[in-house]
Amino acid sequence: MEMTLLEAIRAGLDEAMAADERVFIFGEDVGKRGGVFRVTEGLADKYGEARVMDSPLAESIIVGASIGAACYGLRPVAEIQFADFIWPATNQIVSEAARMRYRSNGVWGCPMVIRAPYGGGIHGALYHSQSIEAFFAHVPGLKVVAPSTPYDAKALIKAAIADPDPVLFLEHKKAYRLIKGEVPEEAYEVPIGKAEVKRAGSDLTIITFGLMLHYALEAAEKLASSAGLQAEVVDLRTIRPLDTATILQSVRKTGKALIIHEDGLTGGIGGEIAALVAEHAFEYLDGPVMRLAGPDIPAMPFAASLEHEYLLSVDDILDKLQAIAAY
Amino acid sequence: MEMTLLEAIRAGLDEAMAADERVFIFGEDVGKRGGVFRVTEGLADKYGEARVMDSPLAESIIVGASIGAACYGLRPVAEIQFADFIWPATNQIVSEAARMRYRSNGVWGCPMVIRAPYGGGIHGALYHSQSIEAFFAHVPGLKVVAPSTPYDAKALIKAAIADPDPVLFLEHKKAYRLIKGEVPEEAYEVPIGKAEVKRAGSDLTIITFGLMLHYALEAAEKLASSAGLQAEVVDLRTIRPLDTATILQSVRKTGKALIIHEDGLTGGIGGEIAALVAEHAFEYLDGPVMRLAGPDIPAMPFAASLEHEYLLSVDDILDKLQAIAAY
Amino acid sequence: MIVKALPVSEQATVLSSDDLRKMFEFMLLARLLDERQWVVNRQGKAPFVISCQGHEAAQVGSAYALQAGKDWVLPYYRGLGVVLTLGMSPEDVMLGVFARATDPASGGRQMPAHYSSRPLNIISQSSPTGTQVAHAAGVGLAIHIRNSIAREIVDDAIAWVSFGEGTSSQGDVHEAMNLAGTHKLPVLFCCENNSYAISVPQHKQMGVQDVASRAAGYGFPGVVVDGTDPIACYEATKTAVERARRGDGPTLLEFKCQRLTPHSSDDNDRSYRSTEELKEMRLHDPLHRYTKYLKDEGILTDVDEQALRARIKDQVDAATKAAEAAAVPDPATVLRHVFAETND
Amino acid sequence: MIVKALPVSEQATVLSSDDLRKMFEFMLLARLLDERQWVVNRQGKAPFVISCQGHEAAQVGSAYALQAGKDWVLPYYRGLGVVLTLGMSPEDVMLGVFARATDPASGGRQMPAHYSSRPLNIISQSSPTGTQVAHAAGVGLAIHIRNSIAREIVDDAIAWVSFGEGTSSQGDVHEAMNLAGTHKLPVLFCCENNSYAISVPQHKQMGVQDVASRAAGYGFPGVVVDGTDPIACYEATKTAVERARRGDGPTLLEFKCQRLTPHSSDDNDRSYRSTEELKEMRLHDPLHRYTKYLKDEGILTDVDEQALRARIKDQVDAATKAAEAAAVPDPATVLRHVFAETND
Ligand SMILES: Cc1ncc(C[n+]2csc(CCOP(=O)(O)OP(=O)(O)O)c2C)c(N)n1
Ligand SMILES: Cc1ncc(C[n+]2csc(CCOP(=O)(O)OP(=O)(O)O)c2C)c(N)n1
Ligand SMILES: [Mg+2]
Ligand SMILES: [Mg+2]
Repeated sequence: MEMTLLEAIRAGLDEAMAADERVFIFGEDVGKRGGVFRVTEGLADKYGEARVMDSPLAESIIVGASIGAACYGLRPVAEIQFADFIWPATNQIVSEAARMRYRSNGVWGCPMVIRAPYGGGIHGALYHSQSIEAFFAHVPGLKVVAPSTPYDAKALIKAAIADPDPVLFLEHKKAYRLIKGEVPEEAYEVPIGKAEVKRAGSDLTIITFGLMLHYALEAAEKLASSAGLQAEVVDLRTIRPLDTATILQSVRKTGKALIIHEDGLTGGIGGEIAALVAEHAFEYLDGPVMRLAGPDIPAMPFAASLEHEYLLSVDDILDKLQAIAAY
Repeated sequence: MEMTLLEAIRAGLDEAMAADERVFIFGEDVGKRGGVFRVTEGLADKYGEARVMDSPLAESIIVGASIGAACYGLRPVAEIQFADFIWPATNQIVSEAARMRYRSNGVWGCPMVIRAPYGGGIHGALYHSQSIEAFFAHVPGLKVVAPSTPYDAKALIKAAIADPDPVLFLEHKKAYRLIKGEVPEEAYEVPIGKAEVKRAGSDLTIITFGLMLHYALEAAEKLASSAGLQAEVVDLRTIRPLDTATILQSVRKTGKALIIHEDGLTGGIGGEIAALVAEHAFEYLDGPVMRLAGPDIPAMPFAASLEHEYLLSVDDILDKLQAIAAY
Repeated sequence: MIVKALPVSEQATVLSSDDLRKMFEFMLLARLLDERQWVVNRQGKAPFVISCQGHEAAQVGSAYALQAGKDWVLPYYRGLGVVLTLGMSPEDVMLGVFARATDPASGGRQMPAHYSSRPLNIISQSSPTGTQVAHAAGVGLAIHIRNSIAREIVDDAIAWVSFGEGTSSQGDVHEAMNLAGTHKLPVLFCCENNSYAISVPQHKQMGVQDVASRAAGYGFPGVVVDGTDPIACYEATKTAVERARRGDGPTLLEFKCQRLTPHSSDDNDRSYRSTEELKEMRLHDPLHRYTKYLKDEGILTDVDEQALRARIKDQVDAATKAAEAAAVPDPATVLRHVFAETND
Repeated sequence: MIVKALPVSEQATVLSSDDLRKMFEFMLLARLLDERQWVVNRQGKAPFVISCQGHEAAQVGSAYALQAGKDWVLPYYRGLGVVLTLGMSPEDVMLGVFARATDPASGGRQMPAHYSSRPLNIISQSSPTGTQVAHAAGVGLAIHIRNSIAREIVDDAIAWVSFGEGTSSQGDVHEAMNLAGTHKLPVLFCCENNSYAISVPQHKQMGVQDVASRAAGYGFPGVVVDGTDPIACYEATKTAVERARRGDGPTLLEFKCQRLTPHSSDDNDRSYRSTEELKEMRLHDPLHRYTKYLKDEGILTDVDEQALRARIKDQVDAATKAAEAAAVPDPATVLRHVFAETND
């Protein structure tokens, strides 16, 4: 059945709620309104407002109360309306959710999901466009998942809810309705922590996720038809824990790596991946490990001319691929 | 004149306050108590409680009010009692202080300093030991400074206060009284954004900062006497903006790089540095870029046996240096 | 202590007929300029607009009690009426709506309605709700520090900040009010309560009727004001301003308003408000109410109103035209102003 | 509405003499075990201790009104009296002080006084102040959700959380109380007000006398209780517990306490409290006061007291000895429990 990324996430939430009465959704406008992006549309009607509950406008309590509810035994799915608004909840995420298990020596746990729509290209300006994966991928005790396809998204939201530990679940806003794909009717699984080679190739490796995955696939096709070179495209799907094995296996095969993310370059998750490759695939490298990322500015401006300048395009990727191939 | 790191910071604050009435200090226990580490001791007596003001126990307002005061025209020096407690202020730092200039197209600015004692080895356990540089080094619009010596610290705190933009100033708690050094009586400057080669060498490069700099220098001496190899030791001093030129110049010379930080490995600042080296010094590398860092756990436990296990030692560094040299 | 401000009819105001007419002008300008933004949005020329409609009385009435360019003002995104009263021009506003390079608030970098003006002491606003309340407390703190050092009131400016009732749930609002209460800082906390945070009604946001009831817990007065009555809003603000200038500390003003539009151009309020509710809401349009009051009092005639509308419409037309014609930001500038370009 | 609880002498209590004696025992145990921690700290055997001294009446009195193992309890770092009353043993506590592998709270990972017990529903505490208040609201929310789904009270447990008056300045405390007030969650917010946040006196933290005055702004009662009177603390808590179990919502209890020690073993309170103040403080020692009360009422004799002290001293000795002898954590375990080791 064909679905958008957004519909796939909704379907996953729906199935998780149907299967387990402990699961509830808590966030701003998630109830009657069904979320500002409509991800939770219809769920309040189906499961009642107690299980699809509008929160006050306060992100720290959205996460903080979810932690308490998780300790009590429920399975909260907290929604942060835009990833950009997650910062007031940083302390609850970093100091609390991610450490409950470690600090109690394994006695308490914090099974909860925090959903956050991220990414730009929707005229969202500085505060409705950010990528936040790098910050949270640096937090031990937290898993960070960012699916790129409807197939992966539906299974991964269910896996996140079933996970015994806290999971930050990132949903690309521009991909929500843009990306469509087949989703099986029957049950299937995609495990957290596993990357997937979305396109096989032997000449170079692209490592990416989210909307950029789709741009990368397009650029890889163009590269194949224009230069006859085959790029292998690895979709991370999970940002932490990184699937180091899949990344290294691909780079050891191709000898060249390009890491792409929408987020700003400096301190982005690309650095971690480049460092892993540079250390553990050093002897296989036929060229420098390259990164292609957003500019180092506080975020994406509103004016179309500026937003466009910020965002990577398929052509930007293709240019970079050609440069790497030529190395 | 010999001073501890802590005394040097206090001396820098004192001079900045004497020179400019707009400078004031705002934080928990900074007044009568002189700060829980005594960094601001004596300053309330000297400059009055209005300029060395105890804040309520609330980090978001410590930073948030400082932003307002900076816009008004004062020069706030906010103190976060322990770096571990900075998270409630994340939103004010990331969304506000760091973006005031960019979002107003250069019309408003936010000249303020946030001082935060960080790092472990003082039986501080999970919440009084953390390193936080990686998170904030990913924030465009924010500068992150972390001096290792009294000489650098005194000049850099003054540079931070004089800077027209927000600066996060990290002070290593264990280094506070452990590290002593000469500080000139007369005025001198150390610019933000400049690393320094603290030990020259031609066989390999160590890139580090903070307490680890001192451990690295010790390990380098041991390596010299045991193996006759000369490690060059680069003290970053500023974490953002990184002094890429100094880093690359050294690695291009030695052909081998080891990046060391106390903070956990995955997503740490070492990844960014390794990525820069792997991309821009690729052709000079004689071996994989290596990182040595804390384990990927939520922070440093309290029990001495566990804390000790977390922390890198001079011997850990020496072992790694020998392994790299042997590559 | 919650004080309830008197309704307009019972109010003995110091405002002259001239003032009352000026306030009307600002309200009408705010309304017409706001409506125009929806038009350009529907025309596909502006991807996002957000309204002050229903809040004009609170905004114009309250801002009218401030000293533009002296007091420090931090209006949230609905504050079109505030910034117009303080002196921003319709063209300034429309340059933001069209995201033009000369938009004085952000050069087209921010969404519309993220106001900023250095000459008017309007501090640049962001999108995360409530952060500005902390900044206002910080301005108050800075004034307090300066005055403490001088041992006299060398600056009697105040900080005025606005936010919605939904935003009052944020921790930052609490921390800011607490700091202001502790040191009796010269801050006016203005809550524009339209009883919705996007789709979430007040009773799902808080367990009280009045946000103003929080002020007692910080040690300063909370005042509930009919936010559809510009005179009451002016008077309540004036009292609070005087108190703050004297060094007696903050006030929390709660203006009960109506949100006459959906939350923003991205919202559809029919999905969570009933037809009856939406109809009832219309009865509390502050502009209608004030128009009627002025006419009843003989301060405004039908002819005056028509003339004024025509004049303002021309103003809005001209502003729209000029702003639309202005240059878009040069893509190359996207990298500028991350840090100061000179050591200013 | 701020209610002031009656002082002990005017209180008609439901507590039996037996209860009153038991409460005394817990208070004395808390005191002696606390003092012992300072001894081992001064001996260099424990790098950090933090006290409940001066808070025993509030803690024991309040916790005595809870149902251990049923109610959910989130005590802050001063809560030694709370956890002992609920059933943690002195050895459990000393294992934490010595950071031993068998420390039930954290296996020696956290500083002492970061309490946790799964069987007692004591949720693991961290160091950043105020976060636990949000968790308590979350427990209340979870109970509310369960009961809402069932359309009846299937769980009448409550969540009890404590924090200092300094911590009441944190945004999280506001957000938690606001959520609890909105949905009438079964939560008891217990502020142990000792008028200091480390060195910062109350008047530099807030502009009000009573933290309890904040409750009105959330729509539930705030009660000021003499925190040196265990009976008053019990009664006030009992009333609040019953209210919460019935589904009538939260209460904010403010216990006015004394901090009889420096903030922690790292602090020196002479640098910010005068000798007179420190002397005056001693007059409000809750243990002295309650001892005198019990003796005046004929519930306790000098002989009883001496016997009890001897027995508790033995208990504390034994606990100290056993805990000290216990194994330190195996360094290899430092990497464990970042994530669940089985899919539990
Ligand atoms: C921190 C944060 N969380 C969420 C949002 C998304 N958001 C924008 S406005 C709004 C509702 C605000 O309601 P209120 O404060 O009552 O103001 P109103 O729009 O009703 O005037 C929300 C949830 C945001 N901008 N910032
Ligand atoms: C978020 C955070 N900021 C700062 C600290 C450091 N700190 C620990 S206790 C304390 C004072 C707490 O005062 P209060 O809440 O009144 O409790 P009390 O110790 O007086 O019982 C401070 C500032 C902390 N633990 N967490
Ligand atoms: Mg509202
Ligand atoms: Mg206290």
